[in-house]
Amino acid sequence: MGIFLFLIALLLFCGFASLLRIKGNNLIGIMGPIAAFAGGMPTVFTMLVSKSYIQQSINFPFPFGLCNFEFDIVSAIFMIPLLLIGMTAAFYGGCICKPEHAVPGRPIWFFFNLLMAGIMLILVSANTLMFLLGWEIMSWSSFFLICTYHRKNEVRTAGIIYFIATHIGVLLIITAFLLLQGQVEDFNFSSFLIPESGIASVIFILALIGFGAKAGLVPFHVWLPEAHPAAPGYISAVLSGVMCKVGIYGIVRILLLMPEHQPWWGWILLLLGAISAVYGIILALAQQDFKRLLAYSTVENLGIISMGLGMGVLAAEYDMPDISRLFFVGSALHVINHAIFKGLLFMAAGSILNQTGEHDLNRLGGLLKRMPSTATFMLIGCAAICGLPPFNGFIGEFVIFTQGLECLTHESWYLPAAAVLMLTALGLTGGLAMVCFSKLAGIILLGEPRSRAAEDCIPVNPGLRFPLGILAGLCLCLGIFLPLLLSDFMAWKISLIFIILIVLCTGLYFWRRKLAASAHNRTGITWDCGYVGGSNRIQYTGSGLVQPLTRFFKPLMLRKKSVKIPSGIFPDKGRWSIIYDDLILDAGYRQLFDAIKNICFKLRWIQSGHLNRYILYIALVLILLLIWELL
Amino acid sequence: MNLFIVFFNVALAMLAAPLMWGITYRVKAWFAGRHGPPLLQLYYDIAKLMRRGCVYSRTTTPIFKIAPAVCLGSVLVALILMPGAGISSWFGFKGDLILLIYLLGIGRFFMVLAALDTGSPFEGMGAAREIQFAAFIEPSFILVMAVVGTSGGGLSLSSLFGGTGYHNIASTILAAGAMMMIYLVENARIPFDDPDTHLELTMIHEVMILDHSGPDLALMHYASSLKVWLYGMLVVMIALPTIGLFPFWLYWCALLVGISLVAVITGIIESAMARFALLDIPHILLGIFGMALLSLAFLLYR
Amino acid sequence: MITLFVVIPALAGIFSLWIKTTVSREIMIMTAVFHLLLTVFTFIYPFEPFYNGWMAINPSSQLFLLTLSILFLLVGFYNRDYMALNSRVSRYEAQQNCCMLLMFSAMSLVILSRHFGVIWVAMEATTLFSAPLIYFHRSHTSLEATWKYLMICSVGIALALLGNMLLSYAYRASGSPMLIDDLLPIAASGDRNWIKAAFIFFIVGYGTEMGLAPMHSWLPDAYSEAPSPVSAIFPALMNCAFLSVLRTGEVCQAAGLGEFRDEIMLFFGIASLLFAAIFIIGQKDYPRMLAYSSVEHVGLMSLGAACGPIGMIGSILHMINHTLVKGMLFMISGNILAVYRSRNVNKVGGMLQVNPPAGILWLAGFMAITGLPPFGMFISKLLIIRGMLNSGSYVMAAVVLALIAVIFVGMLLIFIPMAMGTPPSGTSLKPAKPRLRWLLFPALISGLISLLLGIYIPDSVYNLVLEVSEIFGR
Amino acid sequence: MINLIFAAVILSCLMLSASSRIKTCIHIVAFQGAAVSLLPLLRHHIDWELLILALIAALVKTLILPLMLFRSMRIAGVRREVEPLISYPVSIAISLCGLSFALWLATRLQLTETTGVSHLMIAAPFFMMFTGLFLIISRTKALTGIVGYLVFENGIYLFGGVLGLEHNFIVELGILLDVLVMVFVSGVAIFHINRKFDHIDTGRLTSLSEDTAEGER
Repeated sequence: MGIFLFLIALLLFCGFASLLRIKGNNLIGIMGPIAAFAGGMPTVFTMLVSKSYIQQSINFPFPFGLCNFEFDIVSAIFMIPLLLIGMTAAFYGGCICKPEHAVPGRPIWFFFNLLMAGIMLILVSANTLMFLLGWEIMSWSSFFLICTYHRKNEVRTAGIIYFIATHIGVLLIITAFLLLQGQVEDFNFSSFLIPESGIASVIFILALIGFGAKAGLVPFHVWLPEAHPAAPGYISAVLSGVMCKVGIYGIVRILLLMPEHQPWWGWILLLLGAISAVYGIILALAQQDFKRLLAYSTVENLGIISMGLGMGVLAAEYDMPDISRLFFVGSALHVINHAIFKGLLFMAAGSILNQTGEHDLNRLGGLLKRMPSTATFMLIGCAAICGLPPFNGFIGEFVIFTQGLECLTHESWYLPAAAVLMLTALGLTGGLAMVCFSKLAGIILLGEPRSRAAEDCIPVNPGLRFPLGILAGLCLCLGIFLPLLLSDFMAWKISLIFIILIVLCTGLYFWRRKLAASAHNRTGITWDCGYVGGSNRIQYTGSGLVQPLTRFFKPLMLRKKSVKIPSGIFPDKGRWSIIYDDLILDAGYRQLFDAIKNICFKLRWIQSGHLNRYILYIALVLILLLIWELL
Repeated sequence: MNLFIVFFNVALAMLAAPLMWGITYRVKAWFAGRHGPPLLQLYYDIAKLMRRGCVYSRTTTPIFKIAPAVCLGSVLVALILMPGAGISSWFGFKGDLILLIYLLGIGRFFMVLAALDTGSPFEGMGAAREIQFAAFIEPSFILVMAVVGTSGGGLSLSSLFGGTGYHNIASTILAAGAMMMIYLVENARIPFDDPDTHLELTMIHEVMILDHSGPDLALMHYASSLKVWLYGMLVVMIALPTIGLFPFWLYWCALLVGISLVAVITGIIESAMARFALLDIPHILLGIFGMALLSLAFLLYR
Repeated sequence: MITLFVVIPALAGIFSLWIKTTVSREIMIMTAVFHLLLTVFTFIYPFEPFYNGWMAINPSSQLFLLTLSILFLLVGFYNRDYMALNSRVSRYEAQQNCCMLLMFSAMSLVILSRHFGVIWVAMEATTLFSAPLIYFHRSHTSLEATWKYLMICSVGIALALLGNMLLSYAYRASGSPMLIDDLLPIAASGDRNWIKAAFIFFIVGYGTEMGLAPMHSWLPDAYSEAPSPVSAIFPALMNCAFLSVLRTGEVCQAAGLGEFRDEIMLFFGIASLLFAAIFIIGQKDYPRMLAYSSVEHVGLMSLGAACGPIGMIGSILHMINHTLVKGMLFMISGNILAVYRSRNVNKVGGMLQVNPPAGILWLAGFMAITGLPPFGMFISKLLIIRGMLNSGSYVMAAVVLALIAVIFVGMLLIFIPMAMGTPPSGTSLKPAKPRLRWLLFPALISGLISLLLGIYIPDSVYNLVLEVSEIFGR
Repeated sequence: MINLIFAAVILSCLMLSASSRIKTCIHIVAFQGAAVSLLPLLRHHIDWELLILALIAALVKTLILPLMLFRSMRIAGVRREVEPLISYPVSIAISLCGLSFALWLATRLQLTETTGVSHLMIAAPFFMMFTGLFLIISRTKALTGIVGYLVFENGIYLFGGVLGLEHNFIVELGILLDVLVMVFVSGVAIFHINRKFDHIDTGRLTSLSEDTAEGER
C-alpha cells in the first residue's frame, strides 16, 4: 500500500520538477511514469496471485480527516493498464523528436504525471473525498493534455466539449457518493450504510451516467471522438487505454459498495453496452480520420466490457455465481487487453501522423513498405483488436461468449433473452470490427500511396518503435499464454491450438516459398484488365471499402455531403466528399445547449438597464414575500 | 481415439474436399445439358498450379505471400476441432465452437488484406463485399452455434452428436436451413455470388484472388475447397444429429455422402436460380439471422 | 481598543486626502497591515467589549475581520502597482484612496458592532463611500453605474431601516432592545409576525448590498465600471451584508423561526443561481461575467446557510474562498485590461502567448472559481450540496446542480478562449511592462491561499469556522 | 386630531400619484415632511430630546430638502411635467391597490396590547412607502425619483413615529437617511447627470444593460 502512496508522491514530485527551468526537466517528467511502472508492477502481481487486499488509513488535517486507502484485486486489475500504458506512452513521448506540431514541452509532462497520480489515487482510495480529488485532478489534467495544441480552434472545441462532459459527469458522481454516504459523518467507504432500494437505484443511475460519461458509453460518449484526434498520439493512448477504464472502475466500485443489486441494473448495463458496441463500431468504420476511427472503436470496446459487467450482474441475480464471476473475469481481461492494443494502435497512429501529417486515411497507403516496423506492429494491433487468434484480443471476448452460451441453459426467461441479445450484439460487433480494421490496415499500410505526403514518408526513429514493439510483443504473448490462467475450462488447449496454428502457418509459408523458388517467378504490375492509364488514385479508398455498410446504416449517422461539380468551358477541379458525423452530438447535445442558450438570451431583457425596472423587481419581491409569509 | 478422430477428419477433408467442387459443377453441367468438367478437375488445377511459377505485382508486400498460408492453415486448424463418429475431437473443449468461428475469421482477414495489398480496384471491391457479408452473417453463425451448443449441452462442437435424435424438430430444421444459407454465403455461391461470371466486377471471392498465381493460387483454391468441406460437415451434422450414432466406418461414409449431397443441392440451387441483386443481399442475410434466432427460440422456450 | 479597528482606517483615510497621492498608496498598505496585526492580536488577547457591548469581538467577527484585512492588504499592494501603471497621477486618486479607507473602516464597524442600529449605520456608510469609487473614471457609463448603485442601494438601506423598526417593535414588551446579545435570550418572547416581516425587510434590504437576485441589478454595472482594485474589495462588502443577514437570521432562529429563515434564504439562493446562469451564458464582457459569478456564489452562500449545520460550515468556507478567488480574478482582469485595453471577451485571446503568467493565473482562477480541486471552493461546494441532500431537499439539489452545470459551461466558454488560442487579429497589444508581472503577485498570493484552503486547513482556522457555523446555524 | 393627520397623509399620497407637476409634488412632500416630523409631539409627553429631534427633522424635511430640490430643478432646467410611464388614472388605481395592500398588511401585523396604535396608523406609513416606491418606478425623471424616495422614507419615519421608537436611536437613523438623500441629491446625482448628459431623464440612462451591452464599450 505504502508503495502506491509513495509513487503518487513521486509522480507529483516529477510533475512539479519537470516544470522547473532546468536542464533535462523533460527527462525528470518521463522518469516519473517509468519509475511508477518499475515500482508498482511487483506489488500488483503479488496482489493478483495472492488474491488478498491491503488496507491502510492515514489521518490528514481538515478537510480530509481520516482517510482509508485500499488496494484490492479490482484496483490491481485496473492498475496494470495504468502502469504499462503510462510507462510506454511516457517513453514514446520522450522520444518524439519532431513533434506533430510545435509542442510546449514542459506542461505536458507536468500534466502527464498529474494525470497518472490522479488515476492512481482513484484506484487506491477508499474514501469519497480522496476519490473525488483524484477524479478531478485526472479530469482537468487530461483536459489540459487534450488542449496541448490549443492554438488550433478544433482542438479547443474538443477540449471544451470534453470538459463539459466530464464536469457534468463529476457533478452526478459527487451526488451519487453523497447520497450513498447519507447521514454518515466520515467519508470512508467502509463506514457507509447500505441504502434502501429506492435510493440505491437513484445512486446507481447517477453513478452510471457520471462514470459512463468518462467511460464513453453511448449516449455519453460524445467527447471521445472529438478529444482523441485533438490530443497527441501517446496522450490519446493514455486517455483511451487508461482513463476510460477508470470510468468502468467507478461503475464496478459502486456495484461493490452496494451489495444488493437489482436485475434491471444488469439490463441497463447490458443495453448500454450493446448500444455502445454496435453504434461505436458502426461510426468507427464510417470515419476517415483514423484517430477518430480509433476513438469510436474505444467506445465499442468499452461497450463490450460493460456488456460483460451487465451479464455478470444478471447472472449473479439469477443465482449463477460461477458464471457471473467468469463474466467479470472476461471483462477484466478485456480491460487489460484493450488497453494494450489500443495503446499500440494510438501510438502507431501518432507515428503515422507524425511522419505524414495526414489525418485522412484515404490519402495514405503503402506505408508497410515505407515504415516497416511501425506498420507491422500496427498490423498486429489491428489483428488483435478484431479478436483474431492467436492475439490477446481473443481471450476476453471468448470468455464472455462462452459464458453467454452457458446462460442460455438457464431455465428462467430473462437470462437467456439477455444472453441472446449479448451474443447477437457481440457477434455483429466482431464482424463489423473486422471490416473496420481491415479497412484501417489495408488502406493505410497496403496498396500504393494515395498522396505525396504518404509517398515520401520516412521511418520514425527507433525510440518510437521500441514501445510499440513492447506492446505488440505483449499482444502475441498474452494472446498465447493468458488462457493458461483460466483454470475454469480446458483453456490450455486454446494456447496449444494457437501454437499449432502459428507453426502450421509458418510451415506452409516456407513450403510454398520453396515451391515458388523452384519455378521461375516474374514481377509485374497489378492486373488491370489491360487498362493502361491507371494512377494510384483509382485504388479502392477506405470510404469505398465500407460504402455498402455505411449505406446500410445511414439512418444512424449524420451524413455531411459536399459536392463541387466542375463546370464552365475550362472547368476547375471538382470535389466530392462525404463525412459521417455523430448524430447524438449534433442532433442531441448541440440542440439542447443551443436551446438553453436561446432561453437565456430571450431572458436578457430582465437586465434592461432601466432603473425603474430594477426598483420594481425589489418592490415586487418584497410584496411577494410579505404576502407569501404573512398570509 | 480422439486423436484418431482428428486424423480421420483432416485426412478425409484433405482428400475429398476438392471433389465437392467437381460434383457441384457436374450437376450444373447436367442441368445445362452439357458434359461438364471431370469430377477431379480441381485436383488437376491444383497440381498444375503447384508446378507453375508466380507473377507478383510490384505493389505487393509479404502480406500477399503470407495470406495463402494463413488461409490454409486456419482452415486446417479449424478442421482439427471437428468431432467425428459420435466422439469429440481430442482438441475439442468447452467453447471451441466460438474458436472455430474466429479461426475462419483469420483466413478471411488475411484474404481481404491480400486483396487490398495489390491495390487493384477490382479486388478492393471484392474485399468490400466479402467482409460486408461476413459481418452480416456472423451473428447468425453464432446463433446457430448457440443452437448446436445448447441442444446437446456441453457448449462444444462435440455436442453436435449430443442430442440423440430429433428432440426438437422445428429448431433442427431451422438451424439446418440457416446453416445451409451460411454455407452458401461464406463460400460465395449463387444466390449470393456468382463465381463464374466472365467479368470480375460481379464476383466476390474469385475476384479477391485475381492476382494470386502459381502455388499461392493453388493454396487459395485448396483452402476454399476445404472451407466448403468444413461448412458442409456442419450442415450435415446439424441436419442429421443421429449420424453420431452410426458405427465408426459407416459414419465416415455417411459423412462423405452427406457432404456430396450438400454439393449436389448447391449445384441444383445454382442452376435453378439467379444471383440476387447486390443491394438486396443484406436484407436476405437479416432473414437468415431471423431463421437462426427462431430456431434458438424454439429450442429455449419450448 | 476595539475602536482602533474603525478609527485607524478612518483617520488614515481623512489624512490621505491632504498628503501626496503616491504616499497615500503606501498609507493604505500600512493601514491594512496594522489592521491585520490587530486582528491576529485578537486571537491572542481577547479585547473587552466597547460601550456595554455595542462593539465586541466574537469568533464570527474575528473570521470576517481576518478575511477582510487579508483581502484589503492584497488589494492595497495591487492598488499601488495598478495606479503606478499610468504614468501621471489621476487627480481623483487621493479621493479614491480616502474613500477606500473609509469604506474599510465602515466595513470593520459592520463586522464588529453588536447593535442592529450601528450595523445599519455602517452599511449605509459603506454605500456612501463606495459611490465615488464607482464614479472614479468620470465617464458617462460610470456615472450611470453610480446613479443606479446609489438609488438601488439606498432603497435597500431604507428597507433595512424598516426592518430595524419592525424588529425593535416586535420586542416592545421587553423594552425593544437592539443589542444582539440582549435580544437572543428573550428572542422567543417576540411577536412572530413582526419578526417575520422584520427579517423579510432585512434580507431584501441587506440582500441588495449583498447582491442577491433579484436585487442584484446594480452589481454588474458597478463591477464593470469601477477600477479593478475597487472591484476587488467589493466581495468584502458582500461579506459584510451577508454577516448582517446571518445575524438577523440568528435572531429568527432563536425566536424559533428557523424553517422560515431557511425557506427565505433558499428562495434567494435559487433565484441568484438562476439569474447568474441566465446572464453568464454568452456574456461578452468579462468584468460583468465576474459580477454575475459573484451573484452565483452569494446565492450558494445563502443556500448553504439555509441547509443545516453542514451547509452552514460550507457557506462560511465558501465566503472565505469566494472573497479570495474573486479578488484574485478582479486583480488579473485589471491586468488583462491593461494589456488588451478591452472589456470585450472576443477582443481578448491567447493570453498564454501574450502574457503567460497572467494566462496561467487566469486558468487557475477559473479552476478555483468553478470549484475544481485542489482549490478550496471544491470543499465548500461539496459541503453545501451535502447539506442540501442531508436536509432532504432533493429537488432543490437537482435544480442547483443543473444551474451549477450551466454556469460552469458558460464560464468555460468565456475563460478558455481568453487564455488559450491566439490573440485576435487587429487588437493593439500594449507591450507587457515588467510592472505587470508585479501586478500579478497579490493575485498569486490569494490564489495560493485558496489552494491551501483546499488541501490543508489549519485546525485553529477550522475550529473558528466551526464555532461561527455553530453560532449562526444552531 | 391624530387621525385627521393620518387621513391627510393618505390623501396627499393619492394626490402625489395623480399630480402632473413636479412643483406640486415637492410641496406635497414638504407638507408630508412637516406632518411626519411633528406627529410625535402630538402623541407623547414632550421632553427636550424629543422636541429637538422633531424640530431638526422638520427643518430638514420641510425646508432644506424641498429647497434643494427646487434649486436643482433650476440648475438642471427641468421641465415642469413629471412624465409618467403610466397614465394618471392607472396610477391612481394602482395606488388604491397599494392602499388596500397596506391595510391588509396592517391587519397581519397584530398589535397585542393597546399602545394607542390603530391599524390605520400602521397602514398609513406603509401606504406612503408604497407610493414612494411607485413614484420611483413609474416616473422617468431623476428628480421625481428623488421625490419618490423622499416620500418613501418619510413613510419610514412616520412608521418609526407611530411605533413610538423615539427612545432607541431609530429616529436619528431616519435623519441620517435624510442626510444620505441630501448628499446624493445635491452632490453627485443631479449635478453630474445634468452636466454629463444635458438631460436628467433617467429613463434614458440605459447604456449599461444586457440586451444592448455586448461589451463593445
